[in-house]
Amino acid sequence: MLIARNLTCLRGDRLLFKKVGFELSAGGLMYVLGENGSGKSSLLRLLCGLLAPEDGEVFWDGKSIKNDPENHQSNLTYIGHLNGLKDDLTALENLQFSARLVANVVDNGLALNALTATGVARCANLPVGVLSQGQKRRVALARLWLSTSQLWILDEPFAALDTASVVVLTTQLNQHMAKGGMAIITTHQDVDIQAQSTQTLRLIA
Amino acid sequence: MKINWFKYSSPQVFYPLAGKLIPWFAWLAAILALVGLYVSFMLAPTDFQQGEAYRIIFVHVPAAWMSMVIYIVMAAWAALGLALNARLSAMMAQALAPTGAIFTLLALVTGSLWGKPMWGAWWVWDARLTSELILLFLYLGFIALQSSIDDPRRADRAGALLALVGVVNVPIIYFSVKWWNTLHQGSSINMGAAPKMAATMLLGMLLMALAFWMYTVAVALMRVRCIMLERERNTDWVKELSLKTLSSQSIAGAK
Amino acid sequence: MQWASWSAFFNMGGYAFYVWFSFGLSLVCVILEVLALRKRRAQALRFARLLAQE
Amino acid sequence: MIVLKRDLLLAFRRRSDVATTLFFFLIVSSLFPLGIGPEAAVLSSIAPGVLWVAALLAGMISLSRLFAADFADGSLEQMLIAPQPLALLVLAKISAHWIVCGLPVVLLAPLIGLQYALPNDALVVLVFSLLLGTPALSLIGAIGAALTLGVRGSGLLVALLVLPLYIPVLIFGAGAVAASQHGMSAQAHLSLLAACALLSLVLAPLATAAALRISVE
Repeated sequence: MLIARNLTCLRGDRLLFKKVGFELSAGGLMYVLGENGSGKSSLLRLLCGLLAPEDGEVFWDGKSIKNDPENHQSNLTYIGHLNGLKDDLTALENLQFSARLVANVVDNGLALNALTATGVARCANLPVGVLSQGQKRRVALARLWLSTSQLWILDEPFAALDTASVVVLTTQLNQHMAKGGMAIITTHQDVDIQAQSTQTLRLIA
Repeated sequence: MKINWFKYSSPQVFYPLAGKLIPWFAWLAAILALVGLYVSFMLAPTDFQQGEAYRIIFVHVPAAWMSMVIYIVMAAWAALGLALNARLSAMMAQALAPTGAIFTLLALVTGSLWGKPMWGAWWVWDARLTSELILLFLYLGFIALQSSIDDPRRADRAGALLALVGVVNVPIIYFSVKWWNTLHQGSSINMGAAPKMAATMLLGMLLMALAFWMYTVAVALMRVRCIMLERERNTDWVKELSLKTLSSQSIAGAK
Repeated sequence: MQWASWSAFFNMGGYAFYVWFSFGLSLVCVILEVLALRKRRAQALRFARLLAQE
Repeated sequence: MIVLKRDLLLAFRRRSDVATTLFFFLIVSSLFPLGIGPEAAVLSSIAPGVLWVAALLAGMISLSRLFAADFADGSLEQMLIAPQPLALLVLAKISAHWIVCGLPVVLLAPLIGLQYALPNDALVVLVFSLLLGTPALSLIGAIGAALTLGVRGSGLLVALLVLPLYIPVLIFGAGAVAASQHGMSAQAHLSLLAACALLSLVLAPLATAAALRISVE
């Protein structure tokens, strides 16, 4: 259960949003919508604990993520604007590193399966630096196939993806939701994800 | 006794309060300085070893004291700001830094002005001067870091952390410099710690140090007011205030 | 009183330059800092006024 | 551990970056004899200071690489939200940085010491002092690197922040070599250097972790 109360976010001397609150329970999906610069990414970073709110608090399982970050972090998978990939490592190495960072030890087979699912298996042993934007994004998203965390926070996951990959990602999200996972997503596209409950948060610039 | 500290930590409330306090501290500083100067020049006896040149210590030693005190106070405000996420504390830390740097510079220059007639050289790598020089670098680093970060909240917090790291390091640096100094040259004349200092000399130094202290408070309050105006220029209270001062200034201009 | 005459006072036992330069510099620093802060405040207010009048 | 392995692998794939640091150290320490003159007596008397300052500068110019790349490609924020103590991850990164940028300098230093006509036992002390001191430099430098992350002019700024904090290490390190040169025991210096290294080992990762959280916001 993720609860946000009274969140206020300032960037510089600009107020992005104030008094944002919501509750997200198991199997719940939330879309965050708004124009560019309305603070969508900041809200997601705030929910990850990367950004400290000016006011308000975020609770995971009833405990503030400021006081008990570990429990929240071990249930969280965040894919932001940046892919978090090293250009000098291969796709496979990148994926294994990010999985081991959250202490899931992953063997080659599982990681390769994840890359196959997103359609970049052929690039598994290439350094990420030589891949195209779309391919890089798919390598980053492959983390979702290895993730065991309950909460997924995804910033524009569908951007830079072709139609086939959008379908693949939607299916994966459907499965995650069916297993009682939670997801918070920003998107500009119309996508159809099946969830037990769906809510929309609109930020006004 | 219960005081609502948080009431005064809002800039809007603190701004006029600081405005009322500034003249008091400024006058106190001026009076203390006048008395201090009288004691330093008229009452304190001539030093039998150093002649009249020793009178430089009446500005050098207080400046050196203040440079260290201000750094510690600055770090304390910074720590408070970091711990309580209080904007005002961070602003106070930021307001103190330039004054601290000025006192450090003053201590350095007056130290070398004292050194020339005593040691025959403008600069001697003595422990006190060297530490003072390093302290100046620490102040400059703090100011440079804060001014190169655009986001005020990040600037506050990064500056606070740097001040804390600095304050942990200051004793280590001071010790290492002293150690280095004793290894490389024997004991030198130690200014400000003559074996038998007349009571009036000590009194003069204390009075001057107090004057500097009051001056620091007044100037820091002035600066914190400037910082508030700059940071909160989009808020209603600053806008209102700026319009009010406009009318009073135009009246003054018409006279 | 320490001094036989005013000229002895200003002479500072031959160290006049060092002593008066030290004290003079301190005074200059104080005055400059206060003036700079007054200017900064006026500027901040002017800027805020421009924002308010927009 | 995993972070350490990854950073070493990355450094291995970018060997030229490592070479740059080493090259810088070589060039700086070769400039002094050219500027001062080749008299062995003069050179050996300035050697401890010069070698230590060169090592210090070499460590400092490589600091900008410590977090900047991870910050730019987003892997740093993944580390910040990983369910592991950030200070430990930071320590792993600093260790990798030291192995890549500090250790080669330590190994190269005795060769340059020979150019400066340092006697043998002073060379041994030089290596020892660098072995104790350069980790402290990396640890302290990491705080500065984290604070200036993504700030304009961060390269120069980091020098301004970090160099004053390096002074104790420089004094004890160069002092140790000088002491052994003059036939005295370097033990006092080396113990103080070890104390500095230990203190920074305890405090610097915590401070760096806090600084990263501030900077990545």
